[in-house]
Amino acid sequence: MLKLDSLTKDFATRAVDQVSLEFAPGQVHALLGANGAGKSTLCKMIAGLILPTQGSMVLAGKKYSPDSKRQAQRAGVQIVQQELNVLETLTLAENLFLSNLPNRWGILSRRTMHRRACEILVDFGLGDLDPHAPASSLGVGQQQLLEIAANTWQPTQVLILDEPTAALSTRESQRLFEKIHFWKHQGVAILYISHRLAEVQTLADRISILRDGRLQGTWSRGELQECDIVAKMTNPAKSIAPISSILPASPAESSRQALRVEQLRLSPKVQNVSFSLRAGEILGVAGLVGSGRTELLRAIFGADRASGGSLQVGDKPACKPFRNPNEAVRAGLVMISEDRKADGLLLTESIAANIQLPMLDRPGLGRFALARTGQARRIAETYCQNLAIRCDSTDQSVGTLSGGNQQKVVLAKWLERDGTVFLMDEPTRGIDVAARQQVYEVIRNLAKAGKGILVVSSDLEELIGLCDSIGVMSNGRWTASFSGPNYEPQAILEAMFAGYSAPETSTPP
Amino acid sequence: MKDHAVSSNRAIQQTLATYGGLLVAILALLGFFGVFAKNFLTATTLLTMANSIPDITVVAVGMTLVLIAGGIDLSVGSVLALSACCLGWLMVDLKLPLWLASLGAIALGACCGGLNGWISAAFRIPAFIVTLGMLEIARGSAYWITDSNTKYVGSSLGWFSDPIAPLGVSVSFLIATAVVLAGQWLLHQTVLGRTAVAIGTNAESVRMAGIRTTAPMVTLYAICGGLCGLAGMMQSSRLSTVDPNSGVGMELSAIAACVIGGTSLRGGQGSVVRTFFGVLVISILQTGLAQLGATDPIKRIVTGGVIILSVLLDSLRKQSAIR
Amino acid sequence: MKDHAVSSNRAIQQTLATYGGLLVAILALLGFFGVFAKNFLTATTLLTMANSIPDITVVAVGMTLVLIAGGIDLSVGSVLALSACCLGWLMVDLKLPLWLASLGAIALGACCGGLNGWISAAFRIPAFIVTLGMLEIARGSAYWITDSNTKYVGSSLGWFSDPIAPLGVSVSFLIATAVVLAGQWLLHQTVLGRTAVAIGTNAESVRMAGIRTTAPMVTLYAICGGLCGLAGMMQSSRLSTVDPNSGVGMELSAIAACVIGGTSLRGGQGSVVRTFFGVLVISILQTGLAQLGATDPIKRIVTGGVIILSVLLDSLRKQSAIR
Amino acid sequence: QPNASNTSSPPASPDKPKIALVMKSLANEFFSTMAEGAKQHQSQNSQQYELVVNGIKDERDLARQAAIIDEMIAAKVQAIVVAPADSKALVPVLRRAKLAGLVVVNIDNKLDEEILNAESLSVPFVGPNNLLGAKSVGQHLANSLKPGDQVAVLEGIRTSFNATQRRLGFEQAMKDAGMQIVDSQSANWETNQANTIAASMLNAHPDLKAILAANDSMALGAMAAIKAANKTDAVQVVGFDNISAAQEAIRQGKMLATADQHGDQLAVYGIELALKLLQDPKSLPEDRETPVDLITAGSLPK
Ligand SMILES: Nc1ncnc2c1ncn2[C@@H]1O[C@H](COP(=O)(O)OP(=O)(O)OP(=O)(O)O)[C@@H](O)[C@H]1O
Ligand SMILES: Nc1ncnc2c1ncn2[C@@H]1O[C@H](COP(=O)(O)OP(=O)(O)OP(=O)(O)O)[C@@H](O)[C@H]1O
Ligand SMILES: [Mg+2]
Ligand SMILES: [Mg+2]
Repeated sequence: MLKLDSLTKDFATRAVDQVSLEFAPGQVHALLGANGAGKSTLCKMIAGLILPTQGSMVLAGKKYSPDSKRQAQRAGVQIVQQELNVLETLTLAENLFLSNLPNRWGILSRRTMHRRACEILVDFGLGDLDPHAPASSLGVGQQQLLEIAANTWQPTQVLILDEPTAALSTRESQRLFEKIHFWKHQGVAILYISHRLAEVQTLADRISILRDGRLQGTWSRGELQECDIVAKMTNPAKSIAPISSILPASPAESSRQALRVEQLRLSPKVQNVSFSLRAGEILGVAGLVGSGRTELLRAIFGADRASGGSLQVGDKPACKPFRNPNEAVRAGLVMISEDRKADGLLLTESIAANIQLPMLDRPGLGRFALARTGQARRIAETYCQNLAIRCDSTDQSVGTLSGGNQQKVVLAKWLERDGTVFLMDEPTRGIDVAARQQVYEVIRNLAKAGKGILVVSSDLEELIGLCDSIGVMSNGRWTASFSGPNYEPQAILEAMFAGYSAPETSTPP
Repeated sequence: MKDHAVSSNRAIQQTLATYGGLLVAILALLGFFGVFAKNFLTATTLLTMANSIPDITVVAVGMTLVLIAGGIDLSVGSVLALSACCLGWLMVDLKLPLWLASLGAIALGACCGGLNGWISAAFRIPAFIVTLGMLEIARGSAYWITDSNTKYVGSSLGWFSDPIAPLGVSVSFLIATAVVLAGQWLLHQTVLGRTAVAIGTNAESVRMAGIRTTAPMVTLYAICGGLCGLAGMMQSSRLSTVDPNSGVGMELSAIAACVIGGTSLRGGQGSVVRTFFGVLVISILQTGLAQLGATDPIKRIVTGGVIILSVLLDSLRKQSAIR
Repeated sequence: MKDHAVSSNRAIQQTLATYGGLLVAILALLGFFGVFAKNFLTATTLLTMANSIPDITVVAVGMTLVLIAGGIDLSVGSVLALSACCLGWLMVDLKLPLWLASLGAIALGACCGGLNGWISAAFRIPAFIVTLGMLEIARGSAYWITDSNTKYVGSSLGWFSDPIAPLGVSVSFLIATAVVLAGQWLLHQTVLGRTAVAIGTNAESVRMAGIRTTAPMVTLYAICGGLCGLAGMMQSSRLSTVDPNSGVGMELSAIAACVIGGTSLRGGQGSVVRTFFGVLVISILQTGLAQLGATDPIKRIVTGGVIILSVLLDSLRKQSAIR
Repeated sequence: QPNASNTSSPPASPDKPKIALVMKSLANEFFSTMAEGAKQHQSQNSQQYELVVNGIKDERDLARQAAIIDEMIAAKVQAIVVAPADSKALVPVLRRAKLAGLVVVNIDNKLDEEILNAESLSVPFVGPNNLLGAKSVGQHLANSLKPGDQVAVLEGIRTSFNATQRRLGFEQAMKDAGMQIVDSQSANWETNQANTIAASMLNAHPDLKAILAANDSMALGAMAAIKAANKTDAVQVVGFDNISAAQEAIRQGKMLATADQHGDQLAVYGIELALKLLQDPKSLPEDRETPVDLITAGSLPK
């Protein structure tokens, strides 16, 4: 159906190198590769978002060279991008139909729009949301679903999904897979990108692997084992142990308390949450999209003003929740936020400047002190090596990095700043399998060094593999706690739904 | 039944939340001047005020649309003057009939606006600088076609701004009100309006969604320019003169009205009706201070203070509402 | 050896890429006026020009800093006038020694600026509206302390703007140059400068990095205000008068200089040195047109056109460089 | 007509009329002096009338000045004394004031005869003759120049009637004395703009012997340009308005002459005329030309 012929894209370096591929209707074609391998760049070329430097494409027998997304859409190619493009001042319905607002003579048909929006939202498991609500009220997971819905409600021939599940938890992913099956049966050619190998294995009919912009080959389902895939992705070939096997060395023995949260409230999404975190402990937080995990972290960090409760950091006396992140950072907290584009990075600034950012307000550093950019550059270089950030130089602006590499910059920034308690919201979002191991290693080392670590992740497998204990948030409440290393996934899943099935009855501990 | 009452109650609450801060500011100003300025709270004064705001209202509506789409138009005052001068030229020198001349003036304004929009959108140049250039160009052209003279156009335009007998308000005022309502409608109920909000929120995302941004921007700027032309007509009819110097500094008053009304200069947020309230705040303040006979230094200090305060109060109110 | 040559070659290329477009524009203007205006390309004219730009240069540097941090300062002209008037009052009426009076004037400017920054940052009010309010307040205060009178301060300040014998340029000009260099250094080498760029790029990211944003913003606005005070001194010494009407409309020229120099109004991007080139473009244009004896309409139309063109060319150049 | 307005005025002060003085920009020293004079006169005659003074931000803001007059009508004043920012544009709104029964007196800047006729309106004028004033300044300058010398003119805002009158006055004086006007540009009444333009004039015309500025603010700018060019002895400056800074400069010999229109008295004359018309509506209003005096170093008190 869609044929790529030696497609090439040059930026400062070559991002995609002579890739020739063919996509067949009714098939899910997975595209794998390490961070910065060129997957998103390839997709953007197909979707008309950027122009290839060389090469050509043929769609359904006709030459296809879109120079805008609009043309690509007309030709029947749709893309759900890795980075979110939700417009937060518009309503959900308007976001859904943005490129094609239902209208008569330019006047909106609000009723039609509302009706169809309701149908689509229900279809994507967002049925409990009001189509008139502004998109700013959504969390990242919900925004991701909305973005998928907005780009797929129209019939298409080719559908590109660039890491659609990175911010989704099990329930939502499952629903997405159902939709994918449905589209498949309609004869849509689906190009699917993910770093979650398990889901690729079950979903994909064919698998292509990119490394450093070059195509390594295409295989059918079942031809490759997970370890083969990883070996083909990385250079030099690495073998990767499955997450489940990299268990925590031992539950931290320290009884020193790193963080204690009492009855924390952030209406309406966090209700009387209490827990404590020991130094050297990795505490995971599981939950469904919209369960309030992000809000919990933001309330602890002072990014949103909590409406009640108290915090205790280390052995200092309990205090009111922080009023702003500055107080939190001074008290020794750091937070890796979920939405790197909105509040994690300075996209137009260099890697070095981003890593240096939290260091600009250290106590004792005067306002007119020298910024020591040279030193910042050296530090950045170290992190680029340690975390395998793929870049041309540390002066490259972060916005031009691949998604996974951007996430690594966020990590590097906080590792450099350091603190006693790490709050991590989806720390591995978009990071490839190999680098993920490195990130786990880093987290584990932090724990060894006596930091308290709170990890929110939608990937249950990741939490089970990584954490000393796991708490579950459901509908804004802390519904259960489990301690490792032997978890019962079923019990955790049940706890994740608990808050919804029995509303207003289960009072928090 | 009960449901209905609840929902209407909620509607009232929502209206209060949206317009409350501004209404309080307006009432406070009216009350203050009512107490301290003789003859302020009289029908005559209020009608005089109503008949003197149509031009700035209409311009501010255009400005709101442009600001919401993430642009800015500094050339409004100059384009107003240029359209007015063109009107005078068409009417007096070419002796065209009124309707044709008016159409010409409004079209000229729309062209200037459209040009602003086209240059800034198609070449991705900050609107600030493009419209700053247009400010100079349009003003220069206005001097040029009038030879730097004000021109008397007589009373042929008078009906436009004379009070209508039983109502006391002028045709201009009615038109301005209609423009406000149309602007609000355009913003909320049309594809163009929603696209404007989207572009103002994040132009890059909109482009990523496969939507062309140039055409809507050109249209919005053209509307703004056309409204400046209309405002030029209103002003000329009120003064029976066309004046190449009219509208100097109007861009700042118009933007101030928008921002007092809560329109964000970063785009994506704003309301035409609230802009109208912003215009009211400014003009009540001006009229009140004039009736008090305040000295110029005091007028300016008070105006500045009230502008800051009104926005400050609104922001404090919103912050306390969030908590 | 060869390596060295290559790297210096690259440095030249980079400099050309950064400043090339502007330099071409400046040379083109100089060439044009050199051909068409009598006595334009003479040392006297160029020195006259150099000695007349210190005030706008200094203000534009302050504006650049504020714009880069995502703010804007519309009150520069008024604060300039207020500081100048305060200077006159301190010197003439209170008979303070020059250094004390100057210090007082600059401090007053810095206070006005700091207030701008504090209100807009601490209460999250758009800087546009806060500084618009300050524009009115400072102007009103300037009228108030001078009773709307221009005051002749004589030559006690004269040394400040008189050409130094062998050089031909004034102390003011040297100070302005120093301010440009210091501004560039501040922006690139200090914590404050880096923080400013970061805030202008994405204030939310900066806040979430645990960095206070209010204090740096207050500092930046205070610097801008203080520079306005300095500019006020320069202007007063050049004109031997303090004038409450000075600096009207200066905010637009200063912003124009910044934007011509490539500073983004959305914050996060800009360069002080390029702003200086922007000032040069504007002042060469003004001087050249005045020497040609162009009429007012032509002056304005040409100025507008050149402002748009210079930015347009730069943008086209960049776009072609990307492709 | 005046009766009607009296009955509708607040009964609290039926015999104490309220007069509105509507000025151009109060930011301009000339007009603020004028307002000061009027206020002083009122405080000396406080039992006779009440006074409201209003000005506009910027001399070009006609719409605002018209609106102020409307607002004054609404505020029920009995008389308006106005210094119009434009000689044409204010006529219609003043007609409205007349129709509302107000006494209207025109000061400083004479309303356009043609348009007054077109609107069939008569408004008494009290004010100086700017043309003659400028001419006398020019003549004084010519005394210290040789015929054929090069001079340049800094004009005010071109749309303003006074600016035109002063320019014509300068031109006539120069022509009569045989001087050569080599350059004439508008500096919009502003010191700083005048400075830039004067500096350019000096560069473009190295033989320039004098600059005639249509107001003192611009004259100050021109003086600074001359000083910067080191031509203090070679180039003379004259101005108009007699603001205090100009007096200082004339005393120091940096400026040759200026013209005094007695701004402080101008408004008072207007108010007196308005009071007369209020008391005796039947009396025939008459235009009154106020004096313009030449100010030189000799005529200034030391
Ligand atoms: N606009 C750009 N300018 C310069 N380099 C770019 C730009 N966009 C992408 N690149 C580079 O191209 C390479 C491929 O990026 P791409 O986003 O395609 O990677 P990816 O395979 O999607 O990785 P990830 O899994 O992390 O999303 C990266 O090295 C990136 O730095
Ligand atoms: N600014 C806001 N105002 C009101 N409600 C909000 C706001 N931000 C988020 N919410 C609500 O908070 C809920 C939780 O958001 P979010 O989806 O981020 O939770 P989460 O548990 O972190 O899930 P995930 O991280 O998987 O997205 C959502 O239902 C959303 O509607
Ligand atoms: Mg990618
Ligand atoms: Mg979350």
